[in-house]
Amino acid sequence: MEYVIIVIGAVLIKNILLAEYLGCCPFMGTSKKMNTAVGMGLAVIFVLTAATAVTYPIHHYIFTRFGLEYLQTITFILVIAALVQFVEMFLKKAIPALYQSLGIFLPLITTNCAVLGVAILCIRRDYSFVESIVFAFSSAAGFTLALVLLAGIRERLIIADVPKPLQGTAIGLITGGLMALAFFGFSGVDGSLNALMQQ
Amino acid sequence: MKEIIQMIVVLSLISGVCALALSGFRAATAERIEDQVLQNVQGPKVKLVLDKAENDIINDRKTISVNGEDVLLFVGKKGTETWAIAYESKGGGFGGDIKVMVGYDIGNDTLTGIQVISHKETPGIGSKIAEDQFTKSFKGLTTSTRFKTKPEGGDVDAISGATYSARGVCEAIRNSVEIYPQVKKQMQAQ
Amino acid sequence: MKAADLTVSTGSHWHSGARITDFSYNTLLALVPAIAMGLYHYGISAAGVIGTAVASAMIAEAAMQKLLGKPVTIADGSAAVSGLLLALLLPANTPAYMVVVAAFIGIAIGKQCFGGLGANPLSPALVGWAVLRITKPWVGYLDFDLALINYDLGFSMQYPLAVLKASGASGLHDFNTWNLFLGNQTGGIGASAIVCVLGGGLYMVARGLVRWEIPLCFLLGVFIASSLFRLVDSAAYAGPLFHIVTGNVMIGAFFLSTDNSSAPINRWGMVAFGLFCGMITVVLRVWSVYPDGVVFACLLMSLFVPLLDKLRASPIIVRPATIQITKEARREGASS
Amino acid sequence: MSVFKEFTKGLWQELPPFRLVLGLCPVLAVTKSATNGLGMGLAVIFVLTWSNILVSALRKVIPRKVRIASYIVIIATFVVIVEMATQAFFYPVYEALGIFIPLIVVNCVILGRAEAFASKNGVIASALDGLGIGAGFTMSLVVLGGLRELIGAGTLFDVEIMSAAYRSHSFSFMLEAPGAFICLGVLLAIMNAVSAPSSS
Repeated sequence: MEYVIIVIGAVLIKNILLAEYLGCCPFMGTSKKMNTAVGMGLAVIFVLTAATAVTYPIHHYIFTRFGLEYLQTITFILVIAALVQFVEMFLKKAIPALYQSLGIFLPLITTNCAVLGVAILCIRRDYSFVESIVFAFSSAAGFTLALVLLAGIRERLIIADVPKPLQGTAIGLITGGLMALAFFGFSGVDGSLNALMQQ
Repeated sequence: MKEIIQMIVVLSLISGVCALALSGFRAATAERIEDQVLQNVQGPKVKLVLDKAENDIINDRKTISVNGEDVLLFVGKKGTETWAIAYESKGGGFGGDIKVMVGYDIGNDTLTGIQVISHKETPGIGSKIAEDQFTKSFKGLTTSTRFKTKPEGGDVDAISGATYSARGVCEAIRNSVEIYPQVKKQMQAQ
Repeated sequence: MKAADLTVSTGSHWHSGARITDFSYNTLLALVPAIAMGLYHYGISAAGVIGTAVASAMIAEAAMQKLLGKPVTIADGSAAVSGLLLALLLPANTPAYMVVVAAFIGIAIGKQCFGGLGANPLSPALVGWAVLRITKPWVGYLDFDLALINYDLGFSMQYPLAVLKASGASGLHDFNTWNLFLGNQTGGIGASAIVCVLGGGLYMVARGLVRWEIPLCFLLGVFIASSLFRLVDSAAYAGPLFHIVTGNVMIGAFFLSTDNSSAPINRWGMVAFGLFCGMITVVLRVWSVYPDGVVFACLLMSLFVPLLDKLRASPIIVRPATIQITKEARREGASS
Repeated sequence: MSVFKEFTKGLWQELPPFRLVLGLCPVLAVTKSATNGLGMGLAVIFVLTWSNILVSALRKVIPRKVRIASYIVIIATFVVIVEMATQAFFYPVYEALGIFIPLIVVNCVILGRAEAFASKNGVIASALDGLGIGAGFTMSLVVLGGLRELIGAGTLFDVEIMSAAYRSHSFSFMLEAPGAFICLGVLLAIMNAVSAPSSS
């Protein structure tokens, strides 16, 4: 049940993109076409979960033990970059079909702040290992959901008469704002579920 | 081959120099950072717990060892005389550990107050443990009080809907009271 | 194929500018009974809110179109409809500045930025309302119990959904379902006039201006979700009939969720859209911080409309890459 | 003249995040107040300038294949220094900016300048480029933060600007996430409209 609350929280209530502002660049950059959005979303789910699974033990078994917490940022980003390289090589060799569809997004993910952001959030929120993995996966799923919804809307805007200054990123941001507005409807749901569980 | 060696050497050199620079900077700022965290995170709470102290509580802190564990002790003074002490302890809440700062008047062994330093309870429900209405009820209780909620057979009023969270606070206080005699003894020995 | 005859019946109303006017004015006509009941209950201040909302929505539309160098089309009545729907959701004495801000943001940001009528992904009226709802210092004015404190209309002056939120289904014995259905409840100016809204909605359906699938499935969704909750614990959760005759469900089913450009265009899309709107409404009523979830449910499901339209290939939407953007094509695509 | 140009281009022609559309996350996240925007901007100026200087100085030594990794190490080092410095000397700023200080490391503006400019130009030009782009970034953050703070809370740099009546009924929508997205979108559109002839 507490995992359900983490999932609902990360996908609907505190959506990583629409409420925590993580991963806005790819949100704008890869939401023009549905195919791109789906590809980016899947790649993020994959890398984000894997990255958290790697950075969590590094922090809890090496850094806290030797008092090296200040190296968190620099190590995490290097680990993520290396992980992305590794995933890329592995996919190329092992699952070429998947590489074909995800490959081009992988290099972009290193600088997707959602990946590093979630890895750091897991540490700051004191999650356990399983909680971290659940949180990472559902954050990435929430990112993908938002990205796909935005792509759906932006594909339609191609045939709409959007005023010239607003075309491109501007209307993308405004649409993102309206999406964030709609997601506000879920506020309080996590609290109610938590209360249900406490009874 | 030469290229690979160059790559490795350059990358290692850069990383090495950066790591060195960072640990140097870390050494230079560590003390100040610790001080800032105390001032900004625990400081305000400690000042509430030891509200009648006249000294600079954060500066007059000391570390003592109880049962092999370090305890960070804040000392409140009236004039030059030590009036009260406060230290942190924790208990298990509903969402995770609840950290509580408990203050003791060492003259008559009563609680000068408690403050919740950090918790992960449900906002709006369990989070009520951090509100004044709940924390004030501990002020002035003696250390011999049964720090359990009433349904558990203790003396503390629980909060409706936040039973677990209130129990967590009580547990933290029990843990704190348990080592209080030793802390007090060490304090007076110094 | 089914999809084919679907477009035959809706197409004739969505294709030309003249028919947009038709749609708007018929909507205004259908809402007259609800407006009348609102005026009867709340008097001059309700008229003030409605007037302010309609006027500022039309001014916002005209101003944005002037600014963007487009022909001004406020005569088609679509901005007036948005303004009116917004007003009908608000308490009778909402401060004018709130109404103006909501109408301006709804029309300017929610509609004109996207290219005007038909291109907006969300309904302008709902965007405006939601903006007010999340602006914390203003929320007090949207709380019906506080806002309508000076009225005594001869029935319980407590907002039924607020009572449900505060004390569960056991606190509802003051409310009589039939009375609630007749509109004897506090709430939005027009939204609470349940029977009038239903009548207007049926008129729209009968005229073929609103497809029956969305309203029916919306109510069905509310029914299903609230029945499920009821099964779990009948003391805590209200029954389906209570949910259907309170708050914004009726106006949501017939007027809010059926906004032309933010609802799906084929039958299965409409069915899924309606069902989910209804079910999310109940979930939000039960678990979210808001007493009523209709507006947010409609907004959320509108985001899914482009995906729902992919459920079955639609004869109206053509792949963007291959489309010739002629005037007709744009209008077809836009109104879908 | 050309040196001056390296600095000023960041203030309009290549003003991030508006022109380059890079580094949006901190722009949205930390602009609840002008003060936060300024703090974030100064941190970015520091990291951007120093990483540009170092990347430019080492540009002939670093092999092409490991250049991105080297840039990341260099940038991350300065980010950690900023992180520790804010924690030690400006603790309230550190708390307000939260995880967005470590996230400067993945701010595309910085890696983008290292790759696109500093790796190809001299040290002085790179330093000026960093200062200019950083100043532009800061300016954007302060403008957006100021606008949101003024409308959303009625204050500016925590100074009470609007009347008390306004402050108690402020339009706090601007401080919420939807307000952030919409505000940035509208500002971007206004900028596009103002410079319509020169933009592509």
